[in-house]
Amino acid sequence: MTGIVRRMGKQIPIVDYLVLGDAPHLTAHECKECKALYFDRRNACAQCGARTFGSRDLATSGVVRSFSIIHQAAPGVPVPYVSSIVDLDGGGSVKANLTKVEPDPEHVTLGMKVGLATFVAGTDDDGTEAIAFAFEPVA
Amino acid sequence: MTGIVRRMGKQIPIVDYLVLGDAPHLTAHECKECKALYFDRRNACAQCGARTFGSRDLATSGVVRSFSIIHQAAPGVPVPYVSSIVDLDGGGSVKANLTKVEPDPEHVTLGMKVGLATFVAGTDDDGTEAIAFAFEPVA
Amino acid sequence: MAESVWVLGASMTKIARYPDKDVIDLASEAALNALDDGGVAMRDMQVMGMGNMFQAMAGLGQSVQQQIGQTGIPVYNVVSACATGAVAVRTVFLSIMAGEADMGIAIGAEQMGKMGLLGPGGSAKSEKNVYEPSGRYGSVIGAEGILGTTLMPGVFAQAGMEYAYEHDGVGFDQFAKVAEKNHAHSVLNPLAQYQKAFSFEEIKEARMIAYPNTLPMCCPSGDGAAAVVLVSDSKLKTLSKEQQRRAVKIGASVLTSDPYAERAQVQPDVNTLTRNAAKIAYEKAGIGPDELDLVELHDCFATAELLHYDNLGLCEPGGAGAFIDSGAPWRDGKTPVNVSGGLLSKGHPIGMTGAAGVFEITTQLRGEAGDRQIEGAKVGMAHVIGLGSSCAIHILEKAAA
Amino acid sequence: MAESVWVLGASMTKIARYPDKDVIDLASEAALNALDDGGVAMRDMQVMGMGNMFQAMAGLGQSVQQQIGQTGIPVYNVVSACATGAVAVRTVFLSIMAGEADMGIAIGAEQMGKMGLLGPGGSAKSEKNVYEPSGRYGSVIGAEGILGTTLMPGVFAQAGMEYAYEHDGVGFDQFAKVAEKNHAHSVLNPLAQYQKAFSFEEIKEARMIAYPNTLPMCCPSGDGAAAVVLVSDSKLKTLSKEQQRRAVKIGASVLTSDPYAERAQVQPDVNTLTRNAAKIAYEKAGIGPDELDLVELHDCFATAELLHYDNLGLCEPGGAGAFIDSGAPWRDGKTPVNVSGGLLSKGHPIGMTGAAGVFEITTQLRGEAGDRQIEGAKVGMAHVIGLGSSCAIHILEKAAA
Ligand SMILES: [Zn+2]
Ligand SMILES: [Zn+2]
Repeated sequence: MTGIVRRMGKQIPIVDYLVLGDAPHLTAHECKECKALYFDRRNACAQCGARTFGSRDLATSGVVRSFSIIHQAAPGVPVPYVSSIVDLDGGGSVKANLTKVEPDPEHVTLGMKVGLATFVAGTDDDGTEAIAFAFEPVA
Repeated sequence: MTGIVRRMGKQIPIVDYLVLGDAPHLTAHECKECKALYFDRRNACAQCGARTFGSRDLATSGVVRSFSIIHQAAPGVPVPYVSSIVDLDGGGSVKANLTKVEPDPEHVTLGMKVGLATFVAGTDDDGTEAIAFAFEPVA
Repeated sequence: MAESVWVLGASMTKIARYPDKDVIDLASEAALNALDDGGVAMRDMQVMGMGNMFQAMAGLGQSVQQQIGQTGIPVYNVVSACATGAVAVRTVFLSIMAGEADMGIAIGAEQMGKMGLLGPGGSAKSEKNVYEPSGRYGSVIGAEGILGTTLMPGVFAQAGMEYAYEHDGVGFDQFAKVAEKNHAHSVLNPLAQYQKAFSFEEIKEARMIAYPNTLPMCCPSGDGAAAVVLVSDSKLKTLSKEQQRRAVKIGASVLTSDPYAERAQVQPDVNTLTRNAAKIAYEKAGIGPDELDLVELHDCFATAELLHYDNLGLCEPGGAGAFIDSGAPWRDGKTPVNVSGGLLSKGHPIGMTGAAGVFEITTQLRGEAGDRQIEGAKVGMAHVIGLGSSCAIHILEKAAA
Repeated sequence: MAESVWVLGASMTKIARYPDKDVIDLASEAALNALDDGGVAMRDMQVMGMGNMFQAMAGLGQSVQQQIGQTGIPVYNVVSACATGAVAVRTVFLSIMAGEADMGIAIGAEQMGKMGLLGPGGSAKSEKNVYEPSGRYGSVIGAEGILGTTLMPGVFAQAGMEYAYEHDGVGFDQFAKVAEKNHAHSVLNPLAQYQKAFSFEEIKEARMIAYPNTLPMCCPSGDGAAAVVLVSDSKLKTLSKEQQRRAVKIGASVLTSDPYAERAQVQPDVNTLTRNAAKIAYEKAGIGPDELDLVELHDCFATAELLHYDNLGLCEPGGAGAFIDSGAPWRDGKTPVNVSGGLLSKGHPIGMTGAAGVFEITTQLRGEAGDRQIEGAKVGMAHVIGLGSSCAIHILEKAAA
């Protein structure tokens, strides 16, 4: 279950559950028994104890289940920014920033529809870009 | 029970249970109830639970109860050196280096008689010397 | 196993910054005072539980014994984030229930030093020279602030907003009212780190930390220790009338961790394990939430307290907003909550907190809480949560007269 | 309280360096294998004890549950230096004895990474710009190497030399013979970190670390995990005949800390707390040292093992030198000691060790120890010490046929 490096030319996903390419999306380990979804490297299933997993591609759209607007952050992180929990259409929940929205409680609302977007989060000394993901409002 | 800084001109003891001056010696906190001796700042007595202490000056002579010749040490510590436990005449045990003796098991022996000596262990940016203690063989 | 366990002695230091004391000083002070309070000594103890987080590796229980009395008894050094102090209480409780001890001492202590709100985990992302995936998520750079937040202020803000998503009548105002109440309560508690009231408007207009929590809606960093001496039923009967009169019965002592929940993979679920612990605790104590005269619950952030009104059954299901709006958890309300000032104002030295809650309820049931006394309190609950997660609940009962 | 507790399942990973695994992987592997070995699953567990030292602050028990099964059960994250794994076993034992659980799992795990013999405490003295006394001794500079040593190799060397001071017939040769034996034993143990024998001369002539301990007389650094599943007597009776046949009874489970001793202020006393624990353990199990078919004891350094022959009553008082000279603790001797290879060669991942000793004795009493099996073993002892200090002793007994 060790992560496979999906390095696309000079880009690499920030975490191995982000799949880059023409249609960037998230992928999860899915328990063969109970269908529980996990983003991390697994030893067994926390729900049912089974020890074999498949993989499942998740939808790129969903709704904001919860959020916080962060005004005091770890050093080097620009504020304010919006951290959110997004329930993906068809299953799976993920934590990510909300972007392309004013970071105030008048513009960020519970239940708003959002879609996945990717962005460059950093560049290493070889010029490889770390690609991260966020969610942004959709109509 | 906070340590009192016994700074002698440009010298300071490495620990506050070393008393400098004309006759350098060690001093211990002595439990008022059971006479147990301690070198550290105390909250209560580990033997009897009493919470008041006096102080007691310890002898500068004693015998080597145990030792080890250290050949692999923390970075910056010259090796080999001899670490030892000395039982002081009249009461009290202390850990210290043995100096003025060849650091090998032919020359360091269990039960050998030793006496306290002081030496400069470092100098700070103000020129203050940290004075440490060790034991060395006596006739 | 049929025995009851009682709190015989209890103490806590004032919560404050103690730059000149180490964690062993704080723990020793609390322990000695709890022993004095119970009229016993270290030589009477047969087990020690020691809770501390930031120096957990050091195993401090033995160091404390070296300072206050070394009698050779077993020591359990435990850690479970913010529930640590309560887990220490549990190890002593278990030892008595198992018949290995008839008296023991549990200590929770923390010397947080200069750590701020974000804790020691709040380091910046450190970028590597050449990206290589590592760890359980194959991360190439630190994701804090890039893929949302995992730091406490944001996590508990999101936990609160999730409740707001699911239930009407819950929002910024309700969360702010929680902080207004706890700061007001703390004015009466000389052991609290802060004893300053804030108006509802001051709280809402204070510096935003992680919406919806402003600065006075977040617990401060502080140092302190609390200790409790526990005794078995049969041993208590051999002690003085005065010791028996002041002893407080442990009606329930419960520890849970979080069961599987789908979303807990990305956002800790602080609800289910509290609901499970409360259910077991009410069953063991044979009471319901209506019989609680006061509750100390884990208000690390104002948002957290609101959730636990519902999780502990203090309000109608989904009714936490209406509960705070009604004034019910104020000290003169239906179910006083955090009359100590709570973590928001009393303070939250991590390893101490779980033991401090037991101290507060004990003191109240004894009628010894001074200005903050809830008159006639007979039954109380102390609740804590440590992320990771653990939930501990103790229900305490005043001795029959 | 009258119940017995049994070991139902046990496992350990091979001790090695695992650069690609984290401590949760190691703990999960040991836990899953112990569950499989016992024919049970996480859903059958009602309590977890988790022992780990170097990531103690993280409270790993819940992290392990998140990897192998989250059922909401209480978790005790414990730390007590080198005795940590055994303290984890104790928390599960207590929970069963207290009637809170009838089955539980204890795990000891450590991922030591690149730490060497001196451990993370072995940092150089850091000199300040301007000397100011600080800490409990009012130190102005780090005293390691200036006022003797507080690092493990020297501490245990001095403990051994103190025994030599007090008793005739003990010296460098006797300490070297301990290491010769344990390295020879390890050749038969595929789970040992090293499986290489050294001659007496090779050991004496090896690189000196801290006289009298040369390199092969010091335990290596390594990673690994061990786990045991414990079950109550009454629950065991409901399980299969095969599970009952393989179950091993815990005749005694004892934990002590060090009582006051004058010299322990400057040199840890590893003897008194072991003597106290052994006395209680023999009483509880109703046996004497002559009835032990094998012993796993805490040989972190060759000098330490020799002391414990005497502390555990395996030899005549003062006779530890003669005991090793006679060959008694070899696997074909009177009382086989550390037939696993001991910490000296099997390895010593700190948090794992206390659980690994219980695994080894369990495996031997089941007759499943392969090449290293002590034929007909019916009673065994697992002993560990963590400086600070804690001593844990488990006496295990083969089920009656
Ligand atoms: Zn599953
Ligand atoms: Zn005393």
